[in-house]
Amino acid sequence: MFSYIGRRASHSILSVIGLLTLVFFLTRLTGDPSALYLPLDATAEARSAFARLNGLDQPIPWQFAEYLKDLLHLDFGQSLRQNRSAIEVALQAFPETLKLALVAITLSTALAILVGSLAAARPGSLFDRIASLASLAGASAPDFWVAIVGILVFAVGLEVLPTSGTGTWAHWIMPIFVLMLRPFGLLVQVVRGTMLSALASPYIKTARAKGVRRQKIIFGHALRNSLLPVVTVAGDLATGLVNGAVVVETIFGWPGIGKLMIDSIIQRDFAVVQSTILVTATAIFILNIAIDLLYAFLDPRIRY
Amino acid sequence: MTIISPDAEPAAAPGTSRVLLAYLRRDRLALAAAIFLALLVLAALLGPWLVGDAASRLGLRQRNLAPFSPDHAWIYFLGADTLGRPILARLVVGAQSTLGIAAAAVFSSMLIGGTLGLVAGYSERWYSHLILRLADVVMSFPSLLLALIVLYTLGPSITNLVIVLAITRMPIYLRTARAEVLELRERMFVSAARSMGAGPARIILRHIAPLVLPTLVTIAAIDFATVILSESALSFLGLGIQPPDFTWGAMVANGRGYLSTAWWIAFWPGLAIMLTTLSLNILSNWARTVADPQQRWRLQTLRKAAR
Amino acid sequence: MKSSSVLAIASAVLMAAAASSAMAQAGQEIRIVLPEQPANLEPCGTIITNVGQILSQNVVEPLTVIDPATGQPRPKLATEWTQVDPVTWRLKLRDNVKFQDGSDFNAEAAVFSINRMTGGKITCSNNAKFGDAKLEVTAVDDLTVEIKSDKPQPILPTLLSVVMVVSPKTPEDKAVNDPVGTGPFKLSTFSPQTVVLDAFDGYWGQKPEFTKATYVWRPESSIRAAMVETGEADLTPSIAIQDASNPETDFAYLNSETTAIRIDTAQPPLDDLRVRKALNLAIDWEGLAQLFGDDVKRASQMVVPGINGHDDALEAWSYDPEEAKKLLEAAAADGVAVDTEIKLIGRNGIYPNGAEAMEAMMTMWQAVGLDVKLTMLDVADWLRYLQKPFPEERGANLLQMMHDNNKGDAAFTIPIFYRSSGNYATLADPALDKEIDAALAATGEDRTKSFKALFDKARKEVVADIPMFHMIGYTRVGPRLDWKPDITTNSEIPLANIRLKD
Amino acid sequence: MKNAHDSIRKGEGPILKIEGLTVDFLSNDAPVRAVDNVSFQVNRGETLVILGESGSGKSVSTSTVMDLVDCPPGDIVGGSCLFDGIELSRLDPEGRRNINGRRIAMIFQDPLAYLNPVYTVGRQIAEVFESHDAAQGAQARANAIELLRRVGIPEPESRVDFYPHQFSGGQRQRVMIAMAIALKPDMLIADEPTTALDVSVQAQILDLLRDLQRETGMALVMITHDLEVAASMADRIIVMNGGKIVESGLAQKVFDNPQHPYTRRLIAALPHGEAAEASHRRSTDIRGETLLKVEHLTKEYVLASGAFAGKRRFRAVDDVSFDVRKGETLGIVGESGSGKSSIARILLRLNEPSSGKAFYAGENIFEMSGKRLVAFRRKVQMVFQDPYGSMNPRMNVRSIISEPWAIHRDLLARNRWKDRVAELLELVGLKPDHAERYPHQFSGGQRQRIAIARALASEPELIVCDEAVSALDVSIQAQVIDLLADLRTRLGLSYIFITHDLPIVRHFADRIMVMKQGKIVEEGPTSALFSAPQHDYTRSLLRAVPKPKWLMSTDAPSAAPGELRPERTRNGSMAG
Repeated sequence: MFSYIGRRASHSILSVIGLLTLVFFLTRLTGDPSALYLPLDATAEARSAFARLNGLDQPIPWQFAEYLKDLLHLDFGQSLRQNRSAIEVALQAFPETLKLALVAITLSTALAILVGSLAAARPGSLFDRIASLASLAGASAPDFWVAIVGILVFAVGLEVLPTSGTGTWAHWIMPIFVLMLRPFGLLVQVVRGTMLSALASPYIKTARAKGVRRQKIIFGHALRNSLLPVVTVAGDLATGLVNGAVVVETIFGWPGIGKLMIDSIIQRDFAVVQSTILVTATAIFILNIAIDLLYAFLDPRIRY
Repeated sequence: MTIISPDAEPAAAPGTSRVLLAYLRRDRLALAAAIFLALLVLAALLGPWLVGDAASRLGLRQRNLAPFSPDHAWIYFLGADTLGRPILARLVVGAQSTLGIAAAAVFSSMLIGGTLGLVAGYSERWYSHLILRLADVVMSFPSLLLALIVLYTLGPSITNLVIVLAITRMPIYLRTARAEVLELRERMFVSAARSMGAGPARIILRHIAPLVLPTLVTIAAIDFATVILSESALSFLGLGIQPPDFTWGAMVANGRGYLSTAWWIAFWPGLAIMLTTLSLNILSNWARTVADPQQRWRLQTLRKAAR
Repeated sequence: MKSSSVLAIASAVLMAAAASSAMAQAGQEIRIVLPEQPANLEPCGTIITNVGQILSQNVVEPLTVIDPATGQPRPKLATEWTQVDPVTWRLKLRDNVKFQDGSDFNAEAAVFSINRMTGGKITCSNNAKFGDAKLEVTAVDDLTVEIKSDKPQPILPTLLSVVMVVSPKTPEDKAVNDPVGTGPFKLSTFSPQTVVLDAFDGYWGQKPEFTKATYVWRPESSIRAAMVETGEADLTPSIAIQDASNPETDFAYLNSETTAIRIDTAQPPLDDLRVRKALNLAIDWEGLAQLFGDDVKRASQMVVPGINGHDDALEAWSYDPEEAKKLLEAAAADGVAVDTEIKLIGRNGIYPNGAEAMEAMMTMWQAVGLDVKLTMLDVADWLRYLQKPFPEERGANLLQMMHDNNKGDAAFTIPIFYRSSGNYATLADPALDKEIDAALAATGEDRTKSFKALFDKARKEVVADIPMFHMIGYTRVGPRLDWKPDITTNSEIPLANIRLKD
Repeated sequence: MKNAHDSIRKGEGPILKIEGLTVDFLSNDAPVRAVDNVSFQVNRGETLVILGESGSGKSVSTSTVMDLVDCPPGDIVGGSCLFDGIELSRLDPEGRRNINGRRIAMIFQDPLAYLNPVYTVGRQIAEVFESHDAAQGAQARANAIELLRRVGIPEPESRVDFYPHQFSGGQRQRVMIAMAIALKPDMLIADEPTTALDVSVQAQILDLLRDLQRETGMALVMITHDLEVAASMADRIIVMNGGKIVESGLAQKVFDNPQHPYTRRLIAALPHGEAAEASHRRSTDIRGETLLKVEHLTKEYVLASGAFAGKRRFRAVDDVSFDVRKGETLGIVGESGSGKSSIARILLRLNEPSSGKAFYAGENIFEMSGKRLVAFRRKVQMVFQDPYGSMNPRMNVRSIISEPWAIHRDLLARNRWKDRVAELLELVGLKPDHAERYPHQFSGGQRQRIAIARALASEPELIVCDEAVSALDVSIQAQVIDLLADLRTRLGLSYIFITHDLPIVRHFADRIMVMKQGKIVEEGPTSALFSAPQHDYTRSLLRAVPKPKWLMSTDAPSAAPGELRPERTRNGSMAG
């Protein structure tokens, strides 16, 4: 088990290094940031001074060597935009996204398991049809569209929720709801599908032959065995959320890492781009290892 | 089966397409989805010819024309957009680019991801590990950053958008294909082929790939929906398709500012996206049921014996 | 049971609502929602809209301010100024002014602030207004400062409006996020969600009505408008025209922005005057104006009225597609390749409805027979085309642009666009260069007249651009505030000017 | 307890009476009649064996009793099931649930699949008590431990917390049995309980079932396709074919004097001990030259067993040497884990050996590579246990059979393929027009014929048959072996015939090699090995073959070797 974690971690570190290198060179392809940081009417001297000040006048491989050297001292560079340490900026934004993503994925997984199992228990029933269709419909709409309509209806029209921002629990409702739509829709399908095949499996016959109560057959036997694929998909979706709650963060003014990343990308704030990617990639790799461990916990047959 | 003497007739297979059609008819929702998608493909193919240049005809004096106005031509039935262009015509023309982009992206990511997955699953050489690490990297590479890099270095165009979407979706196919191969390569018929002297290329192409394909196609159907949605999210962030080209996603993104004053601009393309992705999901659910021998009976006309 | 519980909930909701409105009144707090998060709060970057709207005249104050009506400088921290000789100005400073950290404002502090800006040790956006001028600043006495420059600076007092005075304790070689100035508010918090300002008790001028100001940001205009509508915020600048639907709260103001298309005069067939004129004539200006609202002003030149040098008499191009076609035919007859593909380069999010405008113009140009193709670019990519050196192999191109001159003088406009050395200029006409140099050196009436002449020439003879509109901004102001936006709103929102209705 | 009271009424007439039961499975086409007007009864305390081959409807009829048939797609067309005077079809779900597990219990063929993989066996046994409110919590657990001890699981106190995958196949079936007898049911239905098990383990399980039946006096309904198992267990026997009962009666009578032609054919196909000696299909001329010579073959696996324990080594094949002569059939016999299949895979270079040599026509197989290896793979072919699994389901029969020619291009010109496929299909007893069909359209026996045709396509000299007939019904087994023997005579082939089933090789092999835990324990000519086995293990294997019940003395159940039998709790008292 420990050797497995060690192996996975070393793979992950390799991947993170590869990712950072790739991002470093690719972002430099997107042009000179000085034009964005100086007013349009800045002089040529001002531009070259800016480049010199921020080390942008060096050849890119040299800049990369500098970057690596600083990395060894745990120096992730300064944000051009924000006048402070890039990693600090990223680490400040990340928990906000993590909170949102965790709540959204936990809630949608829990709800999807409930709805999906009930749907699978009586396939073809009215509940099954409505649950499948509604969850899929939710997952099929562009999220920013849902978000804006949600604000117009619930905040402006009905005035029951705040439009956006952070603070009270009421501020969480709409962002979480929008974030949940797609994971919930997909997970209901996954739960329903795996539950259907689990309910058709031999050990369910054994349970029925033993006279186990129906509820326990569904939630005790079938569901417990269906969790593995659900965890896989939920893990993938969580990865997506950690990396991509951009739309929700943008619309609701949630100061998360997705928004930070897109702003830094558009503003060519390279050090912050690198740091956000370092943070999210590390989180994603940790998440993946955690999911593997969860597998072993859920299925006693899996041993690493 | 009773004892089968060597000359007993093996069961004859019924016409596959006829059976599928019968299954489709049994699931009314799937049937509706299939009809909708068929119409959509038809519209995408013939639409531009039907509506002519109406999709780009300016009408600055009928900006944000409300839908169902009786005193305008039929093409304004769904209203007009911010430049007074008929939304109906733009939906039809947009169908082509929307579906085209999604299809191209899904197809190329399936092809590339699937191939890499086959190689990574079958071989245990160094390049298999490289492919896996590459997949890790791509998976944690933010698609937005990729979009911007491509947009900047290669310029805004439909092809480049396809590249971005294809790369970001690729790891799914890679991982699925690899997982399937890991299982398939232990199967007896692969051993049998190897024992007959078949080389790796033949085993991968002739024996493994045809069995991996159905799984990949099922994923592709759902992914198609995902790609349409990601494309619209990119448009929302200004990193998607750039005017004068447009997709439904871009139409929703451009119309979002008018949701409180002219809801129809973002509503119709949003509805089109939703119905399309919904139909794809419903159809792929149906396909899963068809493929599962334990569930297939649900789609069959169960004829009871006379009693 | 049931009705009583409903009642309980209802009363709880009502009480909560009452409490929140009571809070807002008692605390005298103002909440402003901006379109963008300020990346930093460096006072040297107040010309950046979202920094200036928070800091300018609230936390930090400049030496002079520009009168929005006349475009002339007025005293702020500098009370009077005299030009000793063409390269020397002498300023008198306001007495009894204290910084928020307790230190005194004096000549030393002013010298420090100017040197910090021009020193080159930090990236200072405001410094760009000075161009390549070299300044030597000395403190004559405690409240007098002398500024010497390497070449004549006839509008130095105007320029001084971008000099934000900061406490001498501010690091000279490091950009900061905790500015300390002399303004009526001091910075309390700066987080990724919000900026909070608290009233500064030691302020030298009139006390503002608010004790606290909170800034948040949302990129979506409709959400910002909704926030003011629901009372979550009191004020939001720059909402989209379609959101400015309530005349009670939504105010239009002519901002200092002028939109235009630059014609690359170096590239055939755009080097032909007739083609350039045809480009101007082919646009249905009235129709296009629909995109920007009823109050938008058709532009004939690159600066807004009120800027020194603006020629009110200059007429804008009219819509005459027939004439445009004729001009193109004539050019074609002379062998000009009018069927060359012309790239129309737009920028994402340059101004509201910017992309729609480009699409519309492309369609209109295509209608008169020009092969115009639209390409929308990301900011950094677009900048490559805007600024020199231009990309090689750029081909015939038209560039969407927006110019913001809120500094009162055409000197901030003419040289960059029309002089061969200008950063955005595609022209290279030595005769024109000479005229421009003369105008820049002139003062008073003469200066105004020369600028007007240059704008006339640009519009009628050179035709290096397609001026579109002087833009209108819309601001939604909550019902409890008594305030109206003006031309300076895009760069600053002085809280001291905002009053509460009673 | 109620159960104790019920079980006293032994031998008082039928506990279960099935009358005119008819079950259909619905599909797009006409419904498939799985059970057709079946009537039988089970008397208290007796053992009834339902004998039939796959698809005969024997499992469906008992599943209907347990309410395990899903409707739809199942459809109970008619009939009644009277259990202890209760009409089962009229009970509500809760009523059925009360009977299942408490009064009727069931065990299944594949305990690994039929045990829930994510729960400990203790929990699954305790669940029976909890579901019927017989015991809860610690008491249920204590009962589970007691039951495990009773069915012969060693160290039940600790094993109670193990998961199903941590037990061996035989132990898993013991766990299933423990679960079934937890509440002392009146009737136990055992659906092919020993089919997947080795002979020696099979004998133990059958003994256990017999003992338990004696203790509790329950009725035992045993479903099997194996005539020997049927004979060793049955008081009465029912033979089913095509959903119908074709014969029924007292066991000895049915076996000694079968009435129905189907039954007769079944019994005739049984490779009876001495009869095999007379009707054998061994080769008649064995030319002297050696085709394959294996020397000191060893295959070692390293088991990584966690972070703290050291690495364990496991020898799947341990210093094995043998040779095969031209035209000869070598039988390799052993139970699961004996290393017999590893040898096959190593010889075909599907796995690499740890050490040792194997010379094929004088050349070391393990040093071959490239062209030499391809040429070798043409000469030696393999027929696998599961013919369906060994064929690509997406390829039709023609592509399957012509694959060797696609690989070995010089073997046959492409324009001759079609004719040759037809020839080969005829050679193995199929029709040439079957070439366009797909594997799933054939029966098991037919598929194995296709696999043999494919093996023959590359004109091999040696065919390795790895459990080639084990998955087939008894009557089919004989047909396939006859085919193999015919081909040997006609084409001069040699075989290595790997199996766990001694009687089958007796019929067919010239020489037999018995393996145990990777080692050869005995080797010799077939008749000598059967008549005078030298090694204890061989003797115990021969003894483990079930004997008819009426030939056994009741008080001395055969003690089978292999797995150690823990001490049995003498009084056999069950908790509860």
